Amino acid sequence: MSSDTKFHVHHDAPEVVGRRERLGVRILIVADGSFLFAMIFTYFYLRNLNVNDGWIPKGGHTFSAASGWMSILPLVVAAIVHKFGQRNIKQIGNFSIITLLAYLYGAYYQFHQMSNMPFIVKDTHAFEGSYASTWVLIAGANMFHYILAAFIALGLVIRARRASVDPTLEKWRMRTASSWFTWIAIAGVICAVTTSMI
Amino acid sequence: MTTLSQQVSNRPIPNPKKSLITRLNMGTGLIVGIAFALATYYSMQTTLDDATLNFQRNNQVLLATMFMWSIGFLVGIGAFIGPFRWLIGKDLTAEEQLYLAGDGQGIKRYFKYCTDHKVVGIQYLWGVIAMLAVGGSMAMMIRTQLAQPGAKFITPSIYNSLVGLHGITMIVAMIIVATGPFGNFIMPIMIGAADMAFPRLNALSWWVLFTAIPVLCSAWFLGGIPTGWTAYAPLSVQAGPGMNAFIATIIIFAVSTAVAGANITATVISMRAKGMTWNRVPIFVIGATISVALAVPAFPTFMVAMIQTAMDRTFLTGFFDSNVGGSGWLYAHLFWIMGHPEVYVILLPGVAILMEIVPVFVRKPLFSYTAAVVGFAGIAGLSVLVWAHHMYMSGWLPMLNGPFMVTTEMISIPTGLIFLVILGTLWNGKPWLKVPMLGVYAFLWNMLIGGITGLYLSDVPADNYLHGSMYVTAHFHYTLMGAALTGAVAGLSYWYPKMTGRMLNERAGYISFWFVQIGFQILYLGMFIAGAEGQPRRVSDYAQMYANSNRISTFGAYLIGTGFIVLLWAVIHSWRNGVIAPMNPWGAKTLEWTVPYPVPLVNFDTPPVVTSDPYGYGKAVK
Amino acid sequence: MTNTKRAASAILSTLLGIAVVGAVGITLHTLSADALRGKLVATKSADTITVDGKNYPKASVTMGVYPDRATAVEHGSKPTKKDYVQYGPSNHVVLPAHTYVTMTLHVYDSGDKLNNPYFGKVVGTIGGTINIDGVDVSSVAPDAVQHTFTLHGLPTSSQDPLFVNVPLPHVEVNDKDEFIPTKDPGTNNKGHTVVFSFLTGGKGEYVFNCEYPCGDGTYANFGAAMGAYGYMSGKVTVA
Amino acid sequence: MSDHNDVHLEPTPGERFSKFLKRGDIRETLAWAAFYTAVFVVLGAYFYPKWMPTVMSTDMKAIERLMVVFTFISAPVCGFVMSIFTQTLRHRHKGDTPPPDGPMIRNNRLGVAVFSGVASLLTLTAVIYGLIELNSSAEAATKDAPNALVVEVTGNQWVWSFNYPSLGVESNMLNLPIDRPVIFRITSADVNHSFWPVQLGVKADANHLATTLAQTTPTKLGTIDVKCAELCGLYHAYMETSGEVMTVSDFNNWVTAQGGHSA
Repeated sequence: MSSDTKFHVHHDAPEVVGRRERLGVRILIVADGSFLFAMIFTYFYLRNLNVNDGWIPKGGHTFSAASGWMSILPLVVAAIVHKFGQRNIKQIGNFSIITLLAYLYGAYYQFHQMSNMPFIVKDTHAFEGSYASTWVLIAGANMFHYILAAFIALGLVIRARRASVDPTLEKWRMRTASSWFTWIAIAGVICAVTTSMI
Repeated sequence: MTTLSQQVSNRPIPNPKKSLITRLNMGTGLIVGIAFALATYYSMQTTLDDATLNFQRNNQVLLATMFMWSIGFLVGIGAFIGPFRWLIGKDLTAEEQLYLAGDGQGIKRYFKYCTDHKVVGIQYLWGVIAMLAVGGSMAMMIRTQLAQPGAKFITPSIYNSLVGLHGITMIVAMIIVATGPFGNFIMPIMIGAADMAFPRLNALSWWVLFTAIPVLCSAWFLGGIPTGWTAYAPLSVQAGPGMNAFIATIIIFAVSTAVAGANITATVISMRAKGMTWNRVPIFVIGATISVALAVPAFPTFMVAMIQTAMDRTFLTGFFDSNVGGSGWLYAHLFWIMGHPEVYVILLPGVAILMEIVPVFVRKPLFSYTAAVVGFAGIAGLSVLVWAHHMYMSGWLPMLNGPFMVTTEMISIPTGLIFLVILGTLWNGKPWLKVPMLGVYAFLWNMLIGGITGLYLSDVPADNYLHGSMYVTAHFHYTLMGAALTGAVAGLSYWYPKMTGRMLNERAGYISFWFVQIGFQILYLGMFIAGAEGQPRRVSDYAQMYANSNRISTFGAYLIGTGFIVLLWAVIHSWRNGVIAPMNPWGAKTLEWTVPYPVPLVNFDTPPVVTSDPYGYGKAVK
Repeated sequence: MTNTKRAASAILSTLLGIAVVGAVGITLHTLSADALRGKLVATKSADTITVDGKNYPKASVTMGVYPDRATAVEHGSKPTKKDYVQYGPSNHVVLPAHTYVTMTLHVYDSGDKLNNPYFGKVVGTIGGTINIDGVDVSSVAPDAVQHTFTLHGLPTSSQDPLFVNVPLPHVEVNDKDEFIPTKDPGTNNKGHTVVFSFLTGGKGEYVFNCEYPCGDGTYANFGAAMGAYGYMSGKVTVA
Repeated sequence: MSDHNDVHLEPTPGERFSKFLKRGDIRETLAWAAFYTAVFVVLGAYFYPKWMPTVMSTDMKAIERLMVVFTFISAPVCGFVMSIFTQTLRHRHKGDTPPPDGPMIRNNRLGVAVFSGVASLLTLTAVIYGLIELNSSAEAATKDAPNALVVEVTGNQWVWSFNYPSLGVESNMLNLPIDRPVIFRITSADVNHSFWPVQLGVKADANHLATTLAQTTPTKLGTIDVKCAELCGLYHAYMETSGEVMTVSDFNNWVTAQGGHSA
């Protein structure tokens, strides 16, 4: 995705280029997975350590588990829609619009959540405890996923409307995008499961 | 079905000379980057809420400025043209891609967003040389301060900053010292590929890294960092504004590493020449690939730790603040989950270069290719299970010290295989002691010392004494500098003819080698003694009783410094005036020696077909 | 290029490289000297005093804590203080060896709570006390301290141990609003004057720093002025 | 190595081994290996006892012994590496043309197996030895705990302070009575420090709002250097103090002089 080798100087076949791009994206997913691991590790480590009773201090606020699931629902919906859309390459433009809208809604929802965080201390603007800290980190990563996915979905929407785009390679692009969309949906579910255990 | 070239010729060809791509270079990058940075700085200074803490506000402004500089530079140099053109469905044309590859642009392409892997390799080479020079000068300052007790040379503030910035500059430089120049320039040719898998990502990895350099330098003007390169929290949370530069550098560098790692791994997996099965891949390629493949999952944890530090400093979260439920141990975990794999990310390519060199200079096949691969894979696999040996003394769950001690000491088994491969290749051979080959012997000795001292450190009771002492410093310099950097320097002298078309000045090479290696032994012998005597590391001053060992060390350091200046002279001088190199000066059998200098844009006129492994040296044994 | 020419160029380049690194070193050294702002040498007097049956010559030195407005930025956990606090007039104090040193500190700052109450105790002075505005005390309440003068050094065979901890009582905030500190600590008419004495041993190098968390940073307040050399820290040479 | 086509004259493994030992190159390697092993053994026995500070506690004794034993364990590996190192250097090729081709040895399964086996055994020895030491120190700690002297150690940026809760004494010096087990309860008032009384062979990090335990028994009278082994900011280097292992009566006198009550 990030590298366009369609008319690359060494003229590889679209099939080869497509596979290679998907491989590249999957390796980057490993990196993103490690990022996710570090966040989840942080969550459970601080939760179990509960230094100075600071995970959720006395009188502290939390988000409900349901709100965590709500914020990642669009990720799952979009990934499923994209999977279906991929089967019918001619209709991909329409499917991608749904995907794009789902991501945009998700980003909006996440932003809305983040701007209404209950656990910021009024006077100091500090976070109440380590639950609050970790929550905002995970939400931020989720937000990053939404924005990046919206960019890709927007590209797919625009490109589907352009006749000039090579359909063979585009089919591979859909599969490559699918790898990423599926991964961020999985990552979202992992985050939601994690933040359910308050 | 029409071929790709027909498709290209069937469409109207836009003139690339008129497009935006041709106008962008490092200069526009600097202009846009600085403009972004200034705009961010002043707009945030004026708009930010006055009620927030000053400490918090300063950090917000500085971090945003640094990131916007990086993004601005990348916009200015044209890094986002490709993704943007993809977004709007107007993919780059073949002409534009050819232009991006720097076709026929001479010296200018080195200052552009150039996708040619050979250009990126040279850019990395000079980047690394610059970083090593800066980091080395800092080491000279550190040793000058420690030449005598009493802290007579510089203040503790400056000293602590020097220690930290020397550390991080060197770590960054060492991570890319082999995979940057050689992984980009040599490796694609070695596997018979025309370019990297993702040429634009390749350029991106270099230029992203480039934007981190001024950010790191800015730490000096923001009061330095007091934390050392490990940046342990909560010390890093209370540190002054210079810390922001450190945080931004790591985050930017982690992006670069992920991109470069994905690119190199994908290249080796998907772009090998016809016939190059996995058991015919040159060992350097294996080592470098395992190294970057290890870096891909390792670095994000450091990035997360740094993002958390930044959040603690800017948004007053409490990841590391124990008053609100955070813990410094969390930082240590995240850091060392990256940190210990990272030392092998540094070591493996250096070792792999030496393994590539030995067969050529003793004219024997590489001994037990399988053992080499198993050794690399074993080290990489175990390295992710040993991080807590840095935390034996932290008080974190002491009952886990035993298991981590076992995994750590097990690493000596695959490391032994690495030794065996090199020794087996040397065995009964008549080594040709050219400059690259000298590195192999230096490696054997240095890694031996580094490895055995590592055994003491991995042992919990012994680490009770040695942890955090100068002994540790000496140990990891033996492995990182004595082994990995020695490998990289050997690689430079080995591939210099292919990268520059000229031979590296041999006499200067010998002089530099002996200065560096002798100085190295003196420096770290002194440091081992100081550590055994009980001198903690990272101290700006020490008691009188350590004066002698430290004086010895400083003397050794000056020898090393001189040796590297000689090497730098040799590199620059030979680049311009060296003897013109033949196509294959060492008589090696890997593919990179079959292409002429200058290497053509697509490397091979006809794609090579590989029929055997590249180590078919020697006479058959009866 | 001939061999001679090549050798000459190599040697010249090497010397140039060494010169560049040397120049960096000299620059850093110069910067370090600036941070010390000269030396403050204790005034020796002709008197002697007997402590524990031994005769010691006397010397005195006067220092203070004052805000450095030249490098003024807001600092602290609440951005109300537009200054960096620092010890002055210099933070390199030179004391004579084997001497009864009387130190006078003029202090003006407000304060709060110590991270470790131990530093509210007086340690290492003659009689274990300090004199605050004419009253002898042996400790200051740990939540009413503005700064501390904590003198310590490396234990080493070649120099005698020297450890002095003096807590400095805070000034009520109301007083402080009217109080305008100046660079010359002798002219302070508000705030507190703290006097104490201690014995120096043989020659040696020591450092002093403040143990009251008066710096920047959200964590333990030991950043900024506390973490940078030359504000709440300095060195003491016993010569 | 493993290919032997001559069916009729196939030697027994014993014969092959003795023939192997008679080869000139093997003999040279073995000789050098023996020489270097001896050198490393001597160095190990000499280096650590010479440079490491006075042994003043049970733990420090174990540490010094461990360093020496580990050197002995790794000496054969060093001997082997340095042997081939030296041997090939003696037969180096001179001149500006590449050397003649060497024997085409691509692998030697037996050699790899023997090497890996020996290396693993040596590592195993080191691991087991280390675990035993770790365990015995832990056992001693449990046994000694009831009558131990508790010292609360607090790390501050950049001064150590010590509290003897049972004696009512606070000090900036670490003074201890001889032959009595001591438990250090280590914590920090701010950032991470690492408490390191050098001659006692004890090291443990000081973390804010957490207590780390360390235990040892001082066995020798003398001065202790207490250092910080974790970079903690500006005056990390000066975060040192000293202390003394004293006779019981000296210790009690010191406690009384500090205003405490002797135990």
